[in-house]
Amino acid sequence: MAEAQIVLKGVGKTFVRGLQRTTALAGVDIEIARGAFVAVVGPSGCGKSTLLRLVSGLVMPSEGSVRVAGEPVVGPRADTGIVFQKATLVDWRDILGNVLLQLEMRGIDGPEARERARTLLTAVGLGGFENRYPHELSGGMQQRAAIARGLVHQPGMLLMDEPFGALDALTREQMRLDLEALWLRERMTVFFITHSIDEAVLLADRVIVMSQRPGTVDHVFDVDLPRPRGLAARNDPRFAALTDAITRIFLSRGVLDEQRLAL
Amino acid sequence: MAEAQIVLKGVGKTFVRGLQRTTALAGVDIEIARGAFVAVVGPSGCGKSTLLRLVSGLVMPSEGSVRVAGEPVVGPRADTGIVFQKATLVDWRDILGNVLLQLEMRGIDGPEARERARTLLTAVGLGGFENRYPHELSGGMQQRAAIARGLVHQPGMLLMDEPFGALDALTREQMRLDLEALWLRERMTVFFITHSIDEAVLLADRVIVMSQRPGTVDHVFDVDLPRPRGLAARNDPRFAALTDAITRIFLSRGVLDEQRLAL
Amino acid sequence: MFEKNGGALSSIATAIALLVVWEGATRLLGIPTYLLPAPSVIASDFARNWPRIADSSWITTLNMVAGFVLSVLVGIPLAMALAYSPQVERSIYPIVVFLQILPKIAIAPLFIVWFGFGTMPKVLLVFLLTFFPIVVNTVVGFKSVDPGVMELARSTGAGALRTFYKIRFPSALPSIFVGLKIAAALASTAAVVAEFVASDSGLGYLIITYNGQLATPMVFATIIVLGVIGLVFYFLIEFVERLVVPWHVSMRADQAGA
Amino acid sequence: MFEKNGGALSSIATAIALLVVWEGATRLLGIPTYLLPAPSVIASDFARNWPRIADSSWITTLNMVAGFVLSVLVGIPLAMALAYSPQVERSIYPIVVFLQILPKIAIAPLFIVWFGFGTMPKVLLVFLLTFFPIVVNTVVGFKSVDPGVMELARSTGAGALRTFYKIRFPSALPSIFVGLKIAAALASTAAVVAEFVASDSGLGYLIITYNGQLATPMVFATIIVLGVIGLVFYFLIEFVERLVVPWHVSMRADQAGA
Amino acid sequence: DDAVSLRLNWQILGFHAPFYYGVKKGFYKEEGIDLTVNEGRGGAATAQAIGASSDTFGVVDAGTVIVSVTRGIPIRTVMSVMNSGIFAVVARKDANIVRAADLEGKTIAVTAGDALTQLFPAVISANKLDEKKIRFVNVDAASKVVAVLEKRADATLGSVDAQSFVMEARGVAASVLSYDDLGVKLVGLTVVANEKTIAASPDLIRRFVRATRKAFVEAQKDPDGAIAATVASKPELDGKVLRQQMDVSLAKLTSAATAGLPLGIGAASDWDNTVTLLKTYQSLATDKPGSAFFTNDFAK
Ligand SMILES: Nc1ncnc2c1ncn2[C@@H]1O[C@H](COP(=O)(O)OP(=O)(O)OP(=O)(O)O)[C@@H](O)[C@H]1O
Ligand SMILES: Nc1ncnc2c1ncn2[C@@H]1O[C@H](COP(=O)(O)OP(=O)(O)OP(=O)(O)O)[C@@H](O)[C@H]1O
Ligand SMILES: [Mg+2]
Ligand SMILES: [Mg+2]
Repeated sequence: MAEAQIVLKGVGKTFVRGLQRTTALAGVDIEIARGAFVAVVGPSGCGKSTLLRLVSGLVMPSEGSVRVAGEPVVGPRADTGIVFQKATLVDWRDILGNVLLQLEMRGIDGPEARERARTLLTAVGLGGFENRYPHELSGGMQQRAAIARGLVHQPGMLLMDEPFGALDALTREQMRLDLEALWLRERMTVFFITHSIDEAVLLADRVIVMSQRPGTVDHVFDVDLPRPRGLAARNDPRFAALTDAITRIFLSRGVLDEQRLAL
Repeated sequence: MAEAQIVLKGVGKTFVRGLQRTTALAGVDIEIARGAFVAVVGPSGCGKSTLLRLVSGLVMPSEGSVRVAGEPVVGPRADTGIVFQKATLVDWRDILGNVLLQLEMRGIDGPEARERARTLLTAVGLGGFENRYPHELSGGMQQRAAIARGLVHQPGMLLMDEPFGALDALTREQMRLDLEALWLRERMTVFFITHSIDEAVLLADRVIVMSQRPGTVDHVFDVDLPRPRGLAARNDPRFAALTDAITRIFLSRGVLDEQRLAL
Repeated sequence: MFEKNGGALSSIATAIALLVVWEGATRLLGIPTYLLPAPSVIASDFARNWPRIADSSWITTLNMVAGFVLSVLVGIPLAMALAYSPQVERSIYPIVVFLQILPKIAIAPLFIVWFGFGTMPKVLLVFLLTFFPIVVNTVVGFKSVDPGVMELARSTGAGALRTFYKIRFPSALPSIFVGLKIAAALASTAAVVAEFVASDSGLGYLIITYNGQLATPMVFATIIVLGVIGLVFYFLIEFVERLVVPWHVSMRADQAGA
Repeated sequence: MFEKNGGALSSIATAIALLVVWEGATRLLGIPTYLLPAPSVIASDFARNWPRIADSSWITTLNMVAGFVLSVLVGIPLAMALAYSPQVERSIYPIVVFLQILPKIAIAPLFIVWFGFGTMPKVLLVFLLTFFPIVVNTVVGFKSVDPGVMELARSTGAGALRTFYKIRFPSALPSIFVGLKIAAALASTAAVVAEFVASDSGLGYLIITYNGQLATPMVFATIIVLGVIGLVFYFLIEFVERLVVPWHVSMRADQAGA
Repeated sequence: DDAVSLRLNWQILGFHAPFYYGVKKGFYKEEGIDLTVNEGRGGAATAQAIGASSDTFGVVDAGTVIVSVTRGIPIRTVMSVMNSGIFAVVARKDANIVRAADLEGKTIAVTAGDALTQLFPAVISANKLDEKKIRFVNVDAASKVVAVLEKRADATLGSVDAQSFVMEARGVAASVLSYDDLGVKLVGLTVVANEKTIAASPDLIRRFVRATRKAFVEAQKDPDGAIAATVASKPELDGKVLRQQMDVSLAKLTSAATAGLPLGIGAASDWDNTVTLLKTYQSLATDKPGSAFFTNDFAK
């Protein structure tokens, strides 16, 4: 059998500044098959974004090895699309320009590229805003522009870090549907970080639940809901069972305290 | 009867750059009583953040009037605490310094202030991270630092713009409980923007549902769930009814399309 | 850096006010012309001699612009090398600083000996006197790219060159323009200094000549013409800045004021 | 701006390499001493005259530091005024630019007439030659505060003063230091130029004297000493920068390189 | 004692040694004057400084005095010290310039616009030279000697007491032809005072002139002492060069018209001649006679 698309073996990551050391990840083993849709959930600060950076080749592990498509990761791969946790649009380009930047950085240009960028912007609900500058957009609009930017070059591997975090319920649901449809069509490998357990279960083939910092893989759930899941999947008892199971893991970590006057 | 704490009458806001005009809000009428907890939900880009800026006095309306505590708003008020949609921590101070900044800007200093800042940071789960710089924190950690900063001066009016957007389910739930407890104790006026309909209903006395841009007040729901709502409220049939009603408004605006291949 | 409308007017008003005070002071206090000539005296002397000044201005402007362009052409690539490679920075940077610190006016006579009398030593001097602000500001610009944007750039797998002109360069532009403006403001002085030492033409030469003749009003007139040329050049750079980086925070009107 | 370890070593290596080439070239090509003295000649002449140079260095350093401090004390408040008030900017800024553009060396003789030959005109000249980079960089620094941070500041209802020293000033520090470094690199030249015109002491005076005697090796020795003083001053400012703004992106090691 | 300052015309040259000698020997003290000697940056700057009363006395060449006065600077020569000009053509010995006619076909390094260059046409016309046969290259003041040393020029315009010594110190033999020898006669360095001082403190000036005269006379008797006094104040000076400069310049104190007169007395004819030259070649606009620019009242 061919090696999986993404393979992490005993991966650890420690940040060092002076005497201060922060271990973000320790002993992480993950295998993601080519074309799989994997979601990652875990408490804030447990190392999810760090994990994404490791897979993308933006940072190197302190321990263990990261392999993508059979090769050790030594740097970013051009066939990857990343949607970062922060939108990080560049302020000297309008929204269209920001999306095109992804293509231009790969040497892709021309009317076709422009067309695709425009279509994507319309798809994320930013039609008519192509010529606005980032500071003229709302938080959610910036995030949607960043999503368009992450998809415009039709990457074979998609890494998304809470891409729908700043979106309202309706937009979020539509984006979820659109992403599933896209994935069903293109079958790229997707590594999807989210805070919404629902979203993880609705989208992914497999949900990785991470533990507190230093982050490790706590549980892995395979989601065997039929595709396309669409809106109906929410009513499937397996959906409820899975979200419940994952929620329970979360709850088992810390007991929610209704009475404390912490703030 | 005394005037409400926050009164918006016929408020509109249009952004102008050159020939390009964006009307973010139009004809918004809102009254919020002193000590009330009001949540705002609405589609991305409908003008929620703009509304918050108007109430805070950071921007002036293009039309209509904004009054707070009986006075026309001409600028920011010192007794307001704001948690912005973006964390906007300053990069030249560590996390503790960032929280203290809120106090120092008001001329408050000394060991007591320090103590309070530390306590709050611990409360939001950042104990031990006081001396990290913003770029050393995860997205959710930055957001929590910003929440601590928004509360540290014990404001009489609290404006929060998706404060829990970058938090995982568990942390989010705990923060929600903590915020409710804080509010029940202090009874400050809270203006709370969120994308989570659940969260809005669980926290607020009243939920304002906004329409698409240009944003107006579409519906207002009074939430008569008993306090403290804690974890139990989710099981209350009134909770289900309200979230359903609000969700239906959202859905009525745009039909979710499961089949489109937009992306 | 200042508002489009009213800007020119307002500064002209200030300038006129200063002139009136100056004229009044020299008259009332009876300051002798050889110490500080009144604006009216300067103006009338200037009117008599302007063709000479006009010719010289042209020469000085050419030297100034040529040296400035050379500064840009050398300074920005040098800044690139410094910003990109810590090794280059470690070994070259102190030398660049040292070069900047050397009093060029003291070595200018050697320039003439080395390079002869033509345009070359003058342009070189303008270059040496103006390139440093460009380098320093540009280096900082290249190094201050938002780390998030840098991650985005790296994630595309783009090469150094593309990353440079699509990301680092536009991102550094506001900073580069600060350097360009400082250099532009230095350029006219630099050209004149070069002409002090190595020329028989240009405004610098005129200043020396008039100085030797104790023709103080003409010294002032020449200096003022030089100042005007410098101002035009400076605000031209600023104008280009407005065209090129309208998106930068410092350009947004609402940023002024507390 | 460069790494702690290896930095000094690496630049010393470069410097030594340059010296060897220089020595070799002058010997092989038989360049006469009065045109370009070999480093060895400069060194031996310097060894004979160093007490004199040491005394003069002290004087020049004082003028330089005094002028620089004056620049900082005037430049930063001026930049504040320019950044805060569009009116002030509109009316004053072009005049500041004009002042910068005026060739100070041309009006320096008038300074002597106005202020005498004492310390005053020298410090003033250093000030005039160095304050502009500080002003321009500081203005941009003050204007480039992250709009989000500015909103936060305004939301606290803090006064302009507090907003200034808690927000605008720290936020502008990286930019201010760029200005300070450019000014620091200009300061030694400025001090020497001032001494050319208005002094009978200091390194500038020595350079003129040795020049008149065509004592080229001593001219070089003096210039090199001046360069070293300037370098020390420059890297002192850079050292302070490291202490004061360690948090800035441009200071993070991982920012270098593509 | 009266605190008095003297601003020299340039940095210290041999000609200035007697002033330092006078201070060292207490000649000024004897006259009740507490003298500080300050170096200068060119005659024009010194004239302005005296005009602005920044210094009491100044050493300024006659040409600059005349120009300054016509520009309205209120100064006057109170001591016509050097009555022969020191302007000169300084050449490499191997260029063989011994007579005016030898200048034809040669290259001369000049600094455009200075008095030397402006007055050179007087040399041409006095000797009926063909201007077209002389090539000029423009150099700044500091590089003139280098240009000659480097053989980019055969000669340069300078003064009798300066460039030749520098050249000889670099091992290049030099020859000097003064403007005087070339038939262009100018009054040289003088001591000036502000008109106000002249009107208000004639006694001070008289005492200063007396002390200065004594200093020059004694310095000529004790040149080594004079040089020693000067070098003591500025250790980087080269005593040997200074001595050569002093010897040459002290030989220029008198002109034909002032021969035998006490030091410091000027001749109206010499000054008239200087004014005429300036009018002809430096477009000086004045109808004052030479006597308007100096006074012998104090030197008598
Ligand atoms: N550059 C850095 N320097 C030091 N510590 C860092 C750095 N980047 C991340 N960390 C630390 O690593 C840990 C994991 O961070 P990471 O951003 O991966 O968390 P996360 O799971 O994405 O959290 P969130 O859900 O809040 O975004 C945190 O404790 C953070 O403080
Ligand atoms: N400075 C500005 N200049 C121009 N347009 C602006 C500006 N700020 C906001 N807008 C526009 O106003 C509208 C409302 O923006 P706002 O940030 O209030 O939305 P929001 O409801 O907070 O959205 P989100 O949920 O995505 O944060 C948007 O269409 C946006 O493009
Ligand atoms: Mg994260
Ligand atoms: Mg918003």
